[in-house]
Amino acid sequence: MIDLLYFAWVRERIGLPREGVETDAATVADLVAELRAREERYALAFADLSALRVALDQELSEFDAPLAGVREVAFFPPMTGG
Amino acid sequence: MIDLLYFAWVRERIGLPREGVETDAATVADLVAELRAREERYALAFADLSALRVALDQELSEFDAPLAGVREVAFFPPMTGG
Amino acid sequence: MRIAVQPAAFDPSAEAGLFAAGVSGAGALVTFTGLVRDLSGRLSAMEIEHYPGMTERAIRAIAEEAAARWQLIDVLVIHRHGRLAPGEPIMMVATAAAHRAEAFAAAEFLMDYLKSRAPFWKKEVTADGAEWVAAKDEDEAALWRW
Amino acid sequence: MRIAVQPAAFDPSAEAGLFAAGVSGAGALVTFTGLVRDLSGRLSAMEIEHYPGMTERAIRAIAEEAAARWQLIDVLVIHRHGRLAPGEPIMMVATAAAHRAEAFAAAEFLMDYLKSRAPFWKKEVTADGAEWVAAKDEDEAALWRW
Repeated sequence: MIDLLYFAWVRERIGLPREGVETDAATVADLVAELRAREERYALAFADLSALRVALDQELSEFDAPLAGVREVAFFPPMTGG
Repeated sequence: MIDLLYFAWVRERIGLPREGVETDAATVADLVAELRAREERYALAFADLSALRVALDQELSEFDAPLAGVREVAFFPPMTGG
Repeated sequence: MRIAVQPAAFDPSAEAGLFAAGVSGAGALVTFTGLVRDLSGRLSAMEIEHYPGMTERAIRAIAEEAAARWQLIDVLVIHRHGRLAPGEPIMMVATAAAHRAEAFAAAEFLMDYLKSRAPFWKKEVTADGAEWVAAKDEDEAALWRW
Repeated sequence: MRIAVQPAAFDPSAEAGLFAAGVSGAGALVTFTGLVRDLSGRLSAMEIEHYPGMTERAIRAIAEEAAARWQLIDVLVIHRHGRLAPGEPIMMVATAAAHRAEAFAAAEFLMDYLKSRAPFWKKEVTADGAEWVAAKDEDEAALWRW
Protein backbone atom coordinates (compact mmCIF):
# COMPACT_ATOMS: atom_id res chain seq x y z
CA MET A 1 0.00 0.00 0.00
CA ILE A 2 1.26 3.39 -1.06
CA ASP A 3 0.02 6.73 0.24
CA LEU A 4 -0.82 9.19 -2.52
CA LEU A 5 -0.82 12.91 -1.67
CA TYR A 6 -2.18 15.67 -3.87
CA PHE A 7 -1.52 19.39 -3.51
CA ALA A 8 -2.82 22.68 -4.93
CA TRP A 9 -4.89 22.28 -8.13
CA VAL A 10 -4.07 18.57 -8.36
CA ARG A 11 -5.80 18.14 -5.00
CA GLU A 12 -8.73 20.27 -6.17
CA ARG A 13 -9.18 18.40 -9.46
CA ILE A 14 -9.03 14.98 -7.86
CA GLY A 15 -11.15 16.19 -4.97
CA LEU A 16 -9.17 14.76 -2.09
CA PRO A 17 -5.85 15.46 -0.42
CA ARG A 18 -4.71 11.90 0.22
CA GLU A 19 -5.61 8.29 -0.41
CA GLY A 20 -4.05 4.84 -0.12
CA VAL A 21 -3.64 2.60 -3.19
CA GLU A 22 -2.61 -0.97 -3.77
CA THR A 23 -0.55 -1.10 -6.91
CA ASP A 24 1.98 -3.21 -8.76
CA ALA A 25 3.11 -0.25 -10.85
CA ALA A 26 6.86 -0.41 -11.42
CA THR A 27 7.37 3.30 -11.95
CA VAL A 28 5.64 6.58 -11.20
CA ALA A 29 4.59 6.76 -14.86
CA ASP A 30 2.94 3.33 -14.57
CA LEU A 31 1.10 4.48 -11.45
CA VAL A 32 -0.07 7.62 -13.27
CA ALA A 33 -1.38 5.44 -16.13
CA GLU A 34 -3.39 3.37 -13.60
CA LEU A 35 -4.81 6.53 -11.99
CA ARG A 36 -5.73 8.12 -15.34
CA ALA A 37 -7.70 5.00 -16.25
CA ARG A 38 -9.74 5.20 -13.04
CA GLU A 39 -11.99 8.21 -13.54
CA GLU A 40 -12.36 11.41 -15.52
CA ARG A 41 -11.12 13.60 -12.64
CA TYR A 42 -7.85 11.63 -12.48
CA ALA A 43 -7.48 11.76 -16.26
CA LEU A 44 -7.95 15.52 -16.04
CA ALA A 45 -5.50 16.00 -13.17
CA PHE A 46 -2.82 13.94 -14.91
CA ALA A 47 -3.52 15.14 -18.47
CA ASP A 48 -0.22 17.02 -18.82
CA LEU A 49 2.71 15.56 -16.90
CA SER A 50 4.93 18.50 -17.89
CA ALA A 51 2.73 20.65 -15.62
CA LEU A 52 3.25 18.27 -12.69
CA ARG A 53 5.98 17.44 -10.24
CA VAL A 54 6.34 14.29 -8.15
CA ALA A 55 7.98 13.59 -4.81
CA LEU A 56 8.80 10.08 -3.58
CA ASP A 57 8.99 9.82 0.20
CA GLN A 58 9.27 13.63 0.36
CA GLU A 59 12.13 13.94 -2.13
CA LEU A 60 11.60 15.49 -5.55
CA SER A 61 11.84 12.78 -8.20
CA GLU A 62 11.07 11.96 -11.83
CA PHE A 63 8.16 10.21 -13.51
CA ASP A 64 10.37 7.37 -14.70
CA ALA A 65 11.61 6.63 -11.18
CA PRO A 66 10.93 3.12 -9.77
CA LEU A 67 8.33 2.75 -7.02
CA ALA A 68 9.92 -0.23 -5.26
CA GLY A 69 10.07 0.45 -1.53
CA VAL A 70 8.35 3.82 -1.80
CA ARG A 71 5.70 4.54 0.84
CA GLU A 72 4.53 8.05 -0.06
CA VAL A 73 4.01 9.56 -3.53
CA ALA A 74 3.00 13.20 -3.84
CA PHE A 75 1.77 14.94 -7.00
CA PHE A 76 1.65 18.71 -7.32
CA PRO A 77 2.18 21.60 -9.73
CA PRO A 78 5.51 23.48 -9.89
CA MET A 79 6.17 25.11 -6.55
CA THR A 80 5.59 28.80 -5.93
CA GLY A 81 7.13 29.51 -2.56
CA GLY A 82 9.30 32.36 -1.43
CA MET B 1 42.97 80.82 -3.21
CA ILE B 2 42.19 77.09 -3.17
CA ASP B 3 41.33 75.03 -0.09
CA LEU B 4 43.37 71.84 0.18
CA LEU B 5 41.97 69.00 2.28
CA TYR B 6 43.87 65.90 3.36
CA PHE B 7 42.38 62.70 4.72
CA ALA B 8 43.57 59.50 6.37
CA TRP B 9 47.32 58.85 6.06
CA VAL B 10 47.73 61.80 3.68
CA ARG B 11 46.53 64.05 6.50
CA GLU B 12 48.83 62.29 8.96
CA ARG B 13 51.93 62.56 6.74
CA ILE B 14 51.37 66.21 5.94
CA GLY B 15 50.43 66.91 9.52
CA LEU B 16 47.34 69.00 8.95
CA PRO B 17 43.80 68.44 7.73
CA ARG B 18 43.36 71.57 5.64
CA GLU B 19 45.18 74.63 4.34
CA GLY B 20 44.67 77.40 1.81
CA VAL B 21 47.11 77.89 -1.08
CA GLU B 22 47.62 80.53 -3.72
CA THR B 23 48.59 78.75 -6.92
CA ASP B 24 48.74 79.25 -10.68
CA ALA B 25 48.87 75.49 -11.28
CA ALA B 26 46.86 74.56 -14.35
CA THR B 27 46.12 70.97 -13.34
CA VAL B 28 46.01 68.83 -10.23
CA ALA B 29 49.32 67.28 -11.29
CA ASP B 30 50.91 70.75 -11.48
CA LEU B 31 49.61 71.52 -8.00
CA VAL B 32 51.02 68.24 -6.70
CA ALA B 33 54.42 69.14 -8.22
CA GLU B 34 54.34 72.48 -6.36
CA LEU B 35 53.42 70.79 -3.08
CA ARG B 36 56.12 68.11 -3.46
CA ALA B 37 58.73 70.84 -3.89
CA ARG B 38 57.73 72.54 -0.63
CA GLU B 39 58.89 70.16 2.09
CA GLU B 40 59.87 66.58 2.73
CA ARG B 41 56.51 65.72 4.35
CA TYR B 42 54.67 66.78 1.16
CA ALA B 43 57.15 64.90 -1.03
CA LEU B 44 56.49 61.84 1.12
CA ALA B 45 52.70 62.17 1.05
CA PHE B 46 52.65 62.60 -2.72
CA ALA B 47 55.44 60.12 -3.53
CA ASP B 48 53.14 57.64 -5.28
CA LEU B 49 50.13 59.11 -7.04
CA SER B 50 48.80 55.66 -7.86
CA ALA B 51 48.14 55.27 -4.11
CA LEU B 52 46.16 58.52 -4.03
CA ARG B 53 42.76 59.77 -5.11
CA VAL B 54 41.70 63.36 -5.68
CA ALA B 55 38.34 65.12 -5.44
CA LEU B 56 37.65 68.55 -6.97
CA ASP B 57 34.83 70.42 -5.26
CA GLN B 58 33.74 67.14 -3.69
CA GLU B 59 33.61 65.12 -6.92
CA LEU B 60 36.11 62.36 -7.61
CA SER B 61 38.45 63.46 -10.38
CA GLU B 62 41.77 62.72 -12.09
CA PHE B 63 45.27 64.12 -11.63
CA ASP B 64 45.30 65.57 -15.13
CA ALA B 65 42.08 67.54 -14.52
CA PRO B 66 42.25 71.36 -14.87
CA LEU B 67 42.03 73.48 -11.71
CA ALA B 68 40.35 76.51 -13.28
CA GLY B 69 37.39 77.56 -11.12
CA VAL B 70 38.00 74.86 -8.51
CA ARG B 71 37.66 75.99 -4.89
CA GLU B 72 38.33 72.80 -2.94
CA VAL B 73 40.86 70.04 -3.71
CA ALA B 74 40.97 66.96 -1.50
CA PHE B 75 43.72 64.32 -1.48
CA PHE B 76 43.23 60.92 0.13
CA PRO B 77 44.00 57.23 -0.22
CA PRO B 78 41.55 54.80 -1.88
CA MET B 79 38.35 54.73 0.11
CA THR B 80 37.49 51.92 2.50
CA GLY B 81 33.89 52.48 3.47
CA GLY B 82 31.05 50.01 3.76
CA MET C 1 20.60 27.39 11.68
CA ARG C 2 16.94 28.00 12.39
CA ILE C 3 14.14 26.95 10.05
CA ALA C 4 10.55 27.79 10.90
CA VAL C 5 7.51 26.82 8.82
CA GLN C 6 4.53 28.32 10.54
CA PRO C 7 1.01 29.69 10.08
CA ALA C 8 1.69 32.48 12.58
CA ALA C 9 2.59 36.01 11.54
CA PHE C 10 6.12 37.16 12.39
CA ASP C 11 7.96 40.47 12.61
CA PRO C 12 10.90 40.39 10.18
CA SER C 13 12.80 43.20 11.89
CA ALA C 14 12.41 41.62 15.32
CA GLU C 15 13.58 38.28 13.86
CA ALA C 16 16.51 40.04 12.21
CA GLY C 17 17.43 41.53 15.59
CA LEU C 18 17.32 38.12 17.28
CA PHE C 19 19.36 36.62 14.46
CA ALA C 20 21.99 39.36 14.70
CA ALA C 21 22.17 39.00 18.49
CA GLY C 22 22.91 35.30 18.15
CA VAL C 23 25.78 35.73 15.74
CA SER C 24 29.37 36.46 16.67
CA GLY C 25 32.32 37.29 14.44
CA ALA C 26 30.22 38.26 11.43
CA GLY C 27 31.17 41.17 9.21
CA ALA C 28 28.07 40.98 7.02
CA LEU C 29 24.40 40.30 7.63
CA VAL C 30 21.87 40.09 4.81
CA THR C 31 18.12 39.77 5.21
CA PHE C 32 15.45 39.25 2.60
CA THR C 33 11.75 39.64 3.34
CA GLY C 34 9.02 38.64 0.88
CA LEU C 35 5.66 40.39 1.24
CA VAL C 36 2.17 39.70 -0.13
CA ARG C 37 1.70 42.07 -3.07
CA ASP C 38 -1.73 43.24 -4.14
CA LEU C 39 -1.11 43.58 -7.88
CA SER C 40 -4.73 43.94 -8.90
CA GLY C 41 -5.82 46.18 -6.04
CA ARG C 42 -8.51 43.55 -5.40
CA LEU C 43 -6.57 40.92 -3.48
CA SER C 44 -8.37 39.91 -0.32
CA ALA C 45 -5.93 37.19 0.75
CA MET C 46 -3.02 35.02 -0.27
CA GLU C 47 -3.45 31.38 0.69
CA ILE C 48 -0.29 29.33 0.95
CA GLU C 49 -0.57 25.55 0.88
CA HIS C 50 2.41 23.42 1.82
CA TYR C 51 3.46 19.79 2.20
CA PRO C 52 4.04 19.25 5.93
CA GLY C 53 7.13 17.17 6.56
CA MET C 54 8.61 17.62 3.11
CA THR C 55 8.65 21.42 3.50
CA GLU C 56 11.00 21.38 6.48
CA ARG C 57 13.20 18.70 4.85
CA ALA C 58 13.44 20.60 1.59
CA ILE C 59 14.27 23.91 3.29
CA ARG C 60 16.86 22.26 5.51
CA ALA C 61 18.49 20.63 2.48
CA ILE C 62 18.61 24.00 0.69
CA ALA C 63 20.08 25.73 3.76
CA GLU C 64 22.67 22.97 4.18
CA GLU C 65 23.64 23.29 0.54
CA ALA C 66 24.13 27.04 1.07
CA ALA C 67 26.25 26.37 4.17
CA ALA C 68 28.38 23.94 2.16
CA ARG C 69 28.96 26.42 -0.66
CA TRP C 70 29.72 29.53 1.36
CA GLN C 71 31.39 30.19 4.68
CA LEU C 72 28.29 31.05 6.65
CA ILE C 73 28.21 31.81 10.34
CA ASP C 74 24.45 31.33 10.56
CA VAL C 75 21.29 31.00 8.46
CA LEU C 76 17.65 31.73 9.25
CA VAL C 77 14.61 30.79 7.16
CA ILE C 78 11.03 31.57 8.18
CA HIS C 79 8.15 30.73 5.82
CA ARG C 80 4.47 31.09 6.55
CA HIS C 81 1.59 29.00 5.28
CA GLY C 82 -2.16 29.46 5.55
CA ARG C 83 -4.09 32.66 4.87
CA LEU C 84 -2.19 35.96 4.63
CA ALA C 85 -3.43 39.51 4.12
CA PRO C 86 -1.98 41.89 1.50
CA GLY C 87 1.21 43.53 2.77
CA GLU C 88 1.98 40.78 5.29
CA PRO C 89 5.43 39.17 5.32
CA ILE C 90 5.31 35.74 3.65
CA MET C 91 8.83 34.67 4.45
CA MET C 92 12.32 35.83 5.26
CA VAL C 93 15.87 34.58 5.05
CA ALA C 94 18.87 35.93 6.90
CA THR C 95 22.53 35.06 6.39
CA ALA C 96 25.60 35.96 8.43
CA ALA C 97 29.13 35.69 7.04
CA ALA C 98 32.57 37.24 7.36
CA HIS C 99 32.26 39.03 4.01
CA ARG C 100 29.44 40.66 2.11
CA ALA C 101 29.82 38.63 -1.09
CA GLU C 102 29.16 35.37 0.77
CA ALA C 103 26.22 36.73 2.74
CA PHE C 104 24.59 38.12 -0.42
CA ALA C 105 25.24 35.05 -2.56
CA ALA C 106 23.88 32.69 0.08
CA ALA C 107 20.73 34.78 0.60
CA GLU C 108 20.05 34.89 -3.14
CA PHE C 109 20.72 31.17 -3.50
CA LEU C 110 18.31 30.43 -0.64
CA MET C 111 15.62 32.61 -2.23
CA ASP C 112 16.02 31.10 -5.70
CA TYR C 113 15.74 27.57 -4.34
CA LEU C 114 12.93 28.31 -1.90
CA LYS C 115 10.92 29.75 -4.80
CA SER C 116 11.06 26.64 -6.94
CA ARG C 117 12.15 23.72 -4.77
CA ALA C 118 10.33 24.09 -1.46
CA PRO C 119 6.80 22.63 -1.60
CA PHE C 120 4.64 25.74 -1.22
CA TRP C 121 1.82 26.78 -3.52
CA LYS C 122 0.28 30.25 -3.52
CA LYS C 123 -3.34 31.03 -4.31
CA GLU C 124 -4.64 34.55 -4.78
CA VAL C 125 -8.11 35.17 -3.41
CA THR C 126 -10.16 38.09 -4.73
CA ALA C 127 -13.85 38.98 -4.62
CA ASP C 128 -14.17 37.24 -8.02
CA GLY C 129 -12.73 33.95 -6.86
CA ALA C 130 -9.41 32.29 -6.23
CA GLU C 131 -6.58 31.41 -8.57
CA TRP C 132 -3.37 29.43 -8.16
CA VAL C 133 -0.26 31.47 -8.85
CA ALA C 134 1.57 30.00 -11.84
CA ALA C 135 5.26 29.22 -11.53
CA LYS C 136 7.37 31.58 -13.60
CA ASP C 137 9.87 30.36 -16.16
CA GLU C 138 12.29 32.99 -14.88
CA ASP C 139 12.18 31.44 -11.39
CA GLU C 140 13.18 28.06 -12.80
CA ALA C 141 15.82 29.75 -14.96
CA ALA C 142 17.24 31.52 -11.88
CA LEU C 143 18.44 28.13 -10.57
CA TRP C 144 20.82 27.68 -13.48
CA ARG C 145 23.19 30.34 -12.31
CA TRP C 146 24.18 28.36 -9.20
CA MET D 1 15.21 57.84 0.15
CA ARG D 2 16.95 58.39 3.48
CA ILE D 3 20.70 58.86 3.80
CA ALA D 4 22.26 59.28 7.22
CA VAL D 5 25.97 59.83 7.92
CA GLN D 6 26.34 59.94 11.66
CA PRO D 7 28.68 59.32 14.59
CA ALA D 8 25.83 57.85 16.65
CA ALA D 9 25.27 54.12 17.03
CA PHE D 10 22.10 52.74 15.42
CA ASP D 11 20.02 49.59 15.68
CA PRO D 12 19.88 47.94 12.24
CA SER D 13 16.80 45.85 13.02
CA ALA D 14 14.90 48.87 14.38
CA GLU D 15 15.90 50.85 11.29
CA ALA D 16 14.80 47.96 9.08
CA GLY D 17 11.44 47.98 10.85
CA LEU D 18 10.99 51.72 10.28
CA PHE D 19 12.03 51.33 6.66
CA ALA D 20 9.54 48.49 6.09
CA ALA D 21 6.76 50.46 7.78
CA GLY D 22 7.31 53.38 5.42
CA VAL D 23 7.10 51.30 2.24
CA SER D 24 3.92 50.31 0.46
CA GLY D 25 3.44 47.97 -2.48
CA ALA D 26 6.79 46.23 -2.09
CA GLY D 27 7.16 42.51 -2.65
CA ALA D 28 10.81 42.34 -1.62
CA LEU D 29 12.90 43.99 1.07
CA VAL D 30 16.64 43.44 1.34
CA THR D 31 18.88 44.70 4.12
CA PHE D 32 22.63 44.56 4.46
CA THR D 33 24.44 45.34 7.71
CA GLY D 34 28.21 45.70 7.97
CA LEU D 35 29.79 45.05 11.38
CA VAL D 36 33.20 45.79 12.89
CA ARG D 37 35.15 42.52 12.75
CA ASP D 38 37.92 41.76 15.19
CA LEU D 39 40.13 39.65 12.95
CA SER D 40 43.18 39.66 15.21
CA GLY D 41 41.35 39.23 18.52
CA ARG D 42 43.20 42.36 19.60
CA LEU D 43 41.10 45.10 18.03
CA SER D 44 40.19 47.78 20.53
CA ALA D 45 38.40 50.09 18.10
CA MET D 46 37.71 50.90 14.48
CA GLU D 47 38.07 54.58 13.67
CA ILE D 48 36.24 55.82 10.60
CA GLU D 49 37.28 59.12 9.08
CA HIS D 50 35.11 60.76 6.44
CA TYR D 51 34.90 63.86 4.26
CA PRO D 52 31.94 65.87 5.55
CA GLY D 53 29.89 67.29 2.71
CA MET D 54 31.32 65.04 0.04
CA THR D 55 30.21 61.92 1.89
CA GLU D 56 26.52 62.79 1.73
CA ARG D 57 26.84 63.90 -1.92
CA ALA D 58 28.63 60.73 -2.94
CA ILE D 59 26.17 58.44 -1.18
CA ARG D 60 23.21 60.31 -2.64
CA ALA D 61 24.69 60.03 -6.13
CA ILE D 62 25.20 56.27 -5.65
CA ALA D 63 21.64 55.83 -4.34
CA GLU D 64 20.23 57.86 -7.23
CA GLU D 65 22.18 55.75 -9.69
CA ALA D 66 20.68 52.62 -8.09
CA ALA D 67 17.19 54.14 -8.31
CA ALA D 68 17.78 54.90 -12.00
CA ARG D 69 18.92 51.36 -12.77
CA TRP D 70 16.30 49.41 -10.88
CA GLN D 71 12.64 49.96 -10.08
CA LEU D 72 13.06 50.75 -6.40
CA ILE D 73 10.27 51.77 -4.08
CA ASP D 74 12.67 53.08 -1.46
CA VAL D 75 16.33 53.10 -0.42
CA LEU D 76 17.98 53.60 2.97
CA VAL D 77 21.68 54.13 3.68
CA ILE D 78 23.11 54.67 7.16
CA HIS D 79 26.88 54.96 7.65
CA ARG D 80 28.69 55.77 10.87
CA HIS D 81 31.94 57.63 11.35
CA GLY D 82 34.08 58.15 14.43
CA ARG D 83 35.17 55.48 16.90
CA LEU D 84 33.41 52.10 16.86
CA ALA D 85 33.81 49.04 19.08
CA PRO D 86 34.27 45.49 17.73
CA GLY D 87 30.92 43.96 16.80
CA GLU D 88 29.17 47.31 16.35
CA PRO D 89 27.24 48.00 13.14
CA ILE D 90 29.25 50.26 10.81
CA MET D 91 26.60 50.79 8.20
CA MET D 92 23.49 49.39 6.60
CA VAL D 93 21.59 49.62 3.36
CA ALA D 94 17.99 48.64 2.74
CA THR D 95 16.15 48.38 -0.56
CA ALA D 96 12.47 47.86 -1.34
CA ALA D 97 11.24 46.72 -4.74
CA ALA D 98 8.44 44.80 -6.38
CA HIS D 99 10.68 41.80 -7.12
CA ARG D 100 13.55 40.13 -5.33
CA ALA D 101 16.05 40.38 -8.18
CA GLU D 102 15.84 44.18 -8.19
CA ALA D 103 16.03 44.52 -4.41
CA PHE D 104 19.10 42.23 -4.26
CA ALA D 105 20.88 43.81 -7.23
CA ALA D 106 20.36 47.34 -5.92
CA ALA D 107 21.58 46.42 -2.42
CA GLU D 108 24.74 44.79 -3.83
CA PHE D 109 25.36 47.72 -6.17
CA LEU D 110 25.01 50.15 -3.26
CA MET D 111 27.45 48.13 -1.17
CA ASP D 112 30.02 47.80 -3.93
CA TYR D 113 29.98 51.52 -4.61
CA LEU D 114 29.89 52.58 -0.96
CA LYS D 115 33.00 50.45 -0.36
CA SER D 116 35.11 52.17 -2.99
CA ARG D 117 33.45 55.44 -3.96
CA ALA D 118 32.17 57.00 -0.73
CA PRO D 119 34.88 58.95 1.13
CA PHE D 120 35.35 56.90 4.27
CA TRP D 121 38.65 55.57 5.60
CA LYS D 122 38.92 52.88 8.25
CA LYS D 123 41.69 52.62 10.82
CA GLU D 124 42.14 49.64 13.09
CA VAL D 125 43.27 50.44 16.60
CA THR D 126 44.96 47.75 18.70
CA ALA D 127 47.11 47.83 21.82
CA ASP D 128 50.14 47.87 19.49
CA GLY D 129 49.06 50.95 17.60
CA ALA D 130 46.80 51.96 14.78
CA GLU D 131 46.81 51.07 11.12
CA TRP D 132 44.84 52.31 8.12
CA VAL D 133 42.87 49.56 6.42
CA ALA D 134 44.17 49.10 2.87
CA ALA D 135 41.68 49.13 0.01
CA LYS D 136 41.30 45.69 -1.55
CA ASP D 137 41.77 45.07 -5.25
CA GLU D 138 38.72 42.84 -5.15
CA ASP D 139 36.58 45.77 -3.96
CA GLU D 140 37.67 47.85 -6.93
CA ALA D 141 37.15 44.86 -9.22
CA ALA D 142 33.61 44.39 -7.85
CA LEU D 143 32.60 47.65 -9.56
CA TRP D 144 33.25 46.23 -13.01
CA ARG D 145 30.27 43.94 -12.92
CA TRP D 146 27.81 46.86 -12.91
